[in-house]
Amino acid sequence: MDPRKKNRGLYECEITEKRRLGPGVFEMTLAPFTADVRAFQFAMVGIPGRGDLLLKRPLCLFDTTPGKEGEIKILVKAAGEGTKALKATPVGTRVEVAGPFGEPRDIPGEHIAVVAGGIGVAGSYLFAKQNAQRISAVYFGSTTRWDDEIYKLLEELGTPARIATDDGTLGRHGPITELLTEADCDAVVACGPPAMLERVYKITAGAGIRAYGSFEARMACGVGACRGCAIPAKPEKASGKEYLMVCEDGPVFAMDVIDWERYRAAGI
Amino acid sequence: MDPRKKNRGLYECEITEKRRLGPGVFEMTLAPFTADVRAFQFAMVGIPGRGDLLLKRPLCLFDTTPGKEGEIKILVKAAGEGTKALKATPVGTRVEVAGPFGEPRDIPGEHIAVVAGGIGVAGSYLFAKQNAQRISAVYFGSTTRWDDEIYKLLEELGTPARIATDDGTLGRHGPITELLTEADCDAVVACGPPAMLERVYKITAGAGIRAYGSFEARMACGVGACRGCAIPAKPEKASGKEYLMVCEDGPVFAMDVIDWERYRAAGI
Amino acid sequence: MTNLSITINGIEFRNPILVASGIAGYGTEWDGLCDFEKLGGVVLKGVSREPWAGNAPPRLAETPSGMLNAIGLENVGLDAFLDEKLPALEGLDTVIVANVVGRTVAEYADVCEALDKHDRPAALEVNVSCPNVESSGIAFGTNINTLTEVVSACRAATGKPLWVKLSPGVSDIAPFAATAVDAGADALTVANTIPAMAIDVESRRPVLGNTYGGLSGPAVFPVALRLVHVTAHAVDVPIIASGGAVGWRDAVAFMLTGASLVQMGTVLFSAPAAPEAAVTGLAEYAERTGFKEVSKLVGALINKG
Amino acid sequence: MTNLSITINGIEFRNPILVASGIAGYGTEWDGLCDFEKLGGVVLKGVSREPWAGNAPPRLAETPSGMLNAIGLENVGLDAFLDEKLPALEGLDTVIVANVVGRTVAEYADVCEALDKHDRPAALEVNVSCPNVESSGIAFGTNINTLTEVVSACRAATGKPLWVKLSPGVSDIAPFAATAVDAGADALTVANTIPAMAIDVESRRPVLGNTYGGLSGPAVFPVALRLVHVTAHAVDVPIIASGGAVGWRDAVAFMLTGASLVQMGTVLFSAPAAPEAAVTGLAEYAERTGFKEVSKLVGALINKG
Ligand SMILES: Cc1cc2nc3c(=O)[nH]c(=O)nc-3n(C[C@H](O)[C@H](O)[C@H](O)COP(=O)(O)OP(=O)(O)OC[C@H]3O[C@@H](n4cnc5c(N)ncnc54)[C@H](O)[C@@H]3O)c2cc1C
Ligand SMILES: Cc1cc2nc3c(=O)[nH]c(=O)nc-3n(C[C@H](O)[C@H](O)[C@H](O)COP(=O)(O)OP(=O)(O)OC[C@H]3O[C@@H](n4cnc5c(N)ncnc54)[C@H](O)[C@@H]3O)c2cc1C
Ligand SMILES: Cc1cc2nc3c(=O)[nH]c(=O)nc-3n(C[C@H](O)[C@H](O)[C@H](O)COP(=O)(O)O)c2cc1C
Ligand SMILES: Cc1cc2nc3c(=O)[nH]c(=O)nc-3n(C[C@H](O)[C@H](O)[C@H](O)COP(=O)(O)O)c2cc1C
Ligand code: FES
Ligand code: FES
Repeated sequence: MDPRKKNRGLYECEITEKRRLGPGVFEMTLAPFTADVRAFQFAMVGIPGRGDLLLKRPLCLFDTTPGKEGEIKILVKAAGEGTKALKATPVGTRVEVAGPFGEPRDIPGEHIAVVAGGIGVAGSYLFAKQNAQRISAVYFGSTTRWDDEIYKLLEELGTPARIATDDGTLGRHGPITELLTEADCDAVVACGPPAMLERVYKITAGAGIRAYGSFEARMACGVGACRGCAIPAKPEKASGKEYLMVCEDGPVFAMDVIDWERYRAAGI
Repeated sequence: MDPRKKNRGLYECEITEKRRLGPGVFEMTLAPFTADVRAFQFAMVGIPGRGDLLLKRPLCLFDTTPGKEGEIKILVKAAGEGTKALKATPVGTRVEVAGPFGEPRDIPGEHIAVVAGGIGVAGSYLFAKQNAQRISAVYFGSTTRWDDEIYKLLEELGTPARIATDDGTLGRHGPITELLTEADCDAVVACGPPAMLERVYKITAGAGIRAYGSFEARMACGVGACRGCAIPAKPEKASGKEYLMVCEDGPVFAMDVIDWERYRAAGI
Repeated sequence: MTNLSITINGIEFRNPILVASGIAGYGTEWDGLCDFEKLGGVVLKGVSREPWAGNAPPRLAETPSGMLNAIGLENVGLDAFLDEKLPALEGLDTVIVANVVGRTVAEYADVCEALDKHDRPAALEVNVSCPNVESSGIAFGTNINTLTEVVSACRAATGKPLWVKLSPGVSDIAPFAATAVDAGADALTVANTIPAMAIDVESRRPVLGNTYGGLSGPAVFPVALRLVHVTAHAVDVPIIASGGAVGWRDAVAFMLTGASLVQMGTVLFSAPAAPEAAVTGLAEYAERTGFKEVSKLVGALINKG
Repeated sequence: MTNLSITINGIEFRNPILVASGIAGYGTEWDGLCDFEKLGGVVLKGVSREPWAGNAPPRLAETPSGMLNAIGLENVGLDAFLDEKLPALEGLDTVIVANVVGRTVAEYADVCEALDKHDRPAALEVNVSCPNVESSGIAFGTNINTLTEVVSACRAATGKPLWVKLSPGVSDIAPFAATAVDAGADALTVANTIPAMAIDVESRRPVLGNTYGGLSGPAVFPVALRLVHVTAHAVDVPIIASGGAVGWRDAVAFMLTGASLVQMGTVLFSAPAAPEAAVTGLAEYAERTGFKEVSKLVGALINKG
């Protein structure tokens, strides 16, 4: 068996802690989860007690304590039915979690700008933590100010943090990508909404900076079996493939591999 | 509008209390519920948070405090998926309840024996309470001994209580219907499993005693609209009807109205 | 304020939400729980020429996000319907649609003819999913010839708007829709319940007395939505959607796909207040998205790509 | 100890639980999460003569107790399937069934012929729900003539056991079942996903890139159960059930109704351990109810009345 597959598993986790970190955003600690986790990997998390919501939800591994007493933290934004139900689930409830999934991709570069848009911080945080020495700065933008705890967490990373909010309630007033134009870096890793990713792609492509993005897609299996999480690729940059699978080939892709036009049309 | 229909309504109740009364059996207090309730009437209780379980469950109104500050108590046996989910629902949860439904039938008689088999006590209790002067005795049988509280509740009714358990852990060892053969009464009202009801019918028919039973059927509406809760009747005793509706015409029927053969075949 | 009213076949509905046939009984059973005067209208329980006793119990089974029913179209029959049931609705300020069932073409036609003379039903909805006793019990609506016969006969029997409620269990609904319209349907209800079954593994028997039943509820919504989409492309008459709608989102989806009216059925059992809430939610959606008239939502789906 | 094994078409399955096509990829993707060696077997992702890229995303949508997929049968094509995918399963001790798809009768036949030469697939399952490009895109399996053609061609191309996976969206599945058997099917898989649709009311667009998708999951179980019941009465070949099974109770129900094998699909997404748990539950049920061999459960339904 492929060694990466040996690392993954099916866990019957308990929700051991829950706290708010921002508007509609909460952090959940799940244990036991004993596997090693690499940045931008994700787990498929079931919605407990909801027989009508079949599919597990893909959620980044925000933080991790591996090993025997292992636990993971996830950051969830109450978006639709499932994440809202998860938000309402009390501590102590058991949740089925499968993972970690996703290709643990190495990002080359010595001065990497990490860009997080809103809930995108869920994936970016662990990358910054695991690669602190190579991070030039963490850029975190959100529509409005989040709770103090999240900014404290970012500060504790020991890398410079740049903050923006769309409504100006904290940091620069406006999109976080505006700060990026001033960035001094040799690579960018971005995690956030599609429009932000595309903006990052345009800025970096213009400046000749290598850019990577963590992409989202609706998933069923998370393991490359169902072919549900397709994202349109430029075949000439993707070994001839029209589609890549976010769960298997991603979720992080070099941004120039994506066929942005077909991606936008899909309205994922 | 029919005055009975004026009394009923749709309530967004809170579970204010929950306690165990027997093996797999718990009592739940729901408020507010302001309507008047007559014995053997029932409510349709939704299963909160379970989008996959559509139908409300018909449950007898075990006890009631009507009026402005009104509440109801229901006695639930964790039988299938829905009642098990209800059992797991914590105090404080909101539950949609519709009712009270069912024909508030008058039982003629001055020495009425009330027979409750297992969870059948949920319906019998209120009848005994509301008609204490006319009750010769309450007969309560169960497979095994329930918790002390239930026997205390029966004792507090002030009517004689006769107890049996199938396994002999309390009272007479064997089916409760054996005690009934010694009963001194002019009418019997029974609530319990189909086999018990049929046994009561045979005993009373032989002795020339008027017998009534509270019957169960799968329900969707509870109000006579869907025609789902049909029970086979003897047309000559039921104004020519082949079926009666448990929700609208019952749930209490004179036992000689039932077509016992077709009822048994249905395996309700 | 959004204009919620919809007019089809010359009938004005105050809003597009109706209660489906078989759910609302004869219109009075839900009194005190669901206020039909807040809705566009109510389709009454199917009525046959003679009274029908219905199927042996059990008649209901719950399934994941759905339910099965095998009521067997129990109903009081035409005489009691005309003499007792319709008069009881005299004061009810909402559009009443009668639903017609039969075992033979003649039975359907007789019921239509009798209802035609009564002024209350604004339209007649013909349920063609009944088993045809003259043709080995196959549903009228799953065969092009019997569908033509029954719709033509009903058309000849009434001048009232004629809705034909199609069966979902066909390979391609488009030719059935076209056939019904050619035979005189003024509108199509899409669709009835999907044939299905449940088994009790402990008794090793079918749950339903009738073995088979019809699946309804949210489980079937995605199937009904596609059928509405296909039908809307196949015919030009108004479409009335039925199948699994539980709230305003489903109602909007049905309308965008091409339905002028949306019937809600099974959801009344889980939430009798749902149809009224759907009206409110629909109004809010239209307001928010700039539709001054909900009628403009009909068919306003933007195609992919 | 109950004997869980089932033999059909001369193939012995250690138990009746299989993973359905399209769920298990090419057999290795679920490694570490779902142990196929505990199951009767695995049906691999449908394979076509040339590689297929699949449909534009989104390809998935969740629905009440169900899901839609419009993957578009993305697959690596015959060459890679033979050269890379099948060899990777060499050490996997479970029955492997290949699933065959095509756009023309010739494509189907070519794939069957090539797979016939490979010793690993114990049987070939033909998915006849693919759109027929030579006949305006209608699925092969919803027309008696094209069904006959495709099954006959596959039959001529292989000596391996041939399973035909029927489409559920037909008025009456019985004649389709009989047709497939007459054309050479050794067993029938009943059934594929049900055509359906989802809409995003905020964007006013269909959710799926392909507009329509196939409904699967517990929502469709009651429909599949009835189709198995109807098919079991229509033909004498073994039946493999597919549609919404999530646990042992559903597996037992399918078997009582007439299925020899039960495929589980969508449930792997919610609970990858479900198929294995179903095997355990099935064994317990058989033990408890006195069935020494689960094969005796097949068709052991007691009729009503
Ligand atoms: C690799 C990856 C990592 C992610 N990490 C996080 C994270 O750490 N924190 C977080 O809050 N969110 C994260 N998301 C997004 C999260 O998965 C969706 O917000 C969530 O699935 C929505 O589910 P719902 O029940 O609230 O919405 P619903 O709309 O009810 O969901 C219906 C279906 O669509 C899917 N879906 C809906 N929106 C999305 C979306 N944006 N992306 C993927 N699937 C979607 C759901 O999973 C479900 O199957 C991630 C997505 C991916 C692909
Ligand atoms: C008038 C009336 C009064 C009742 N009073 C009580 C009571 O006070 N306490 C109590 O514990 N039980 C009572 N019951 C029985 C109770 O309704 C069922 O036990 C319950 O509905 C089972 O639901 P479930 O989800 O546990 O089972 P499931 O088998 O999962 O239910 C599936 C479906 O079948 C229906 N169903 C299953 N068994 C029964 C049954 N025996 N009777 C009616 N419907 C059934 C359910 O309501 C549901 O729609 C009463 C039934 C009726 C008709
Ligand atoms: C209990 C019940 C009884 C029904 N009776 C009828 C009927 O008499 N005539 C008819 O045309 N449809 C009947 N139907 C079908 C409904 O009108 C509706 O088309 C179907 O249930 C799908 O919609 P829903 O999912 O909103 O319930 C009945 C449905 C149920 C659940
Ligand atoms: C994501 C997905 C992909 C599928 N791909 C195929 C396929 O390639 N060939 C096929 O015959 N069936 C395919 N199916 C249908 C399943 O094999 C199965 O018949 C169907 O999902 C119903 O069963 P279920 O409810 O257990 O999933 C697919 C289903 C899903 C959900
Ligand atoms: S989610 Fe199944 S292939 Fe990616
Ligand atoms: S439950 Fe609907 S008629 Fe009794």
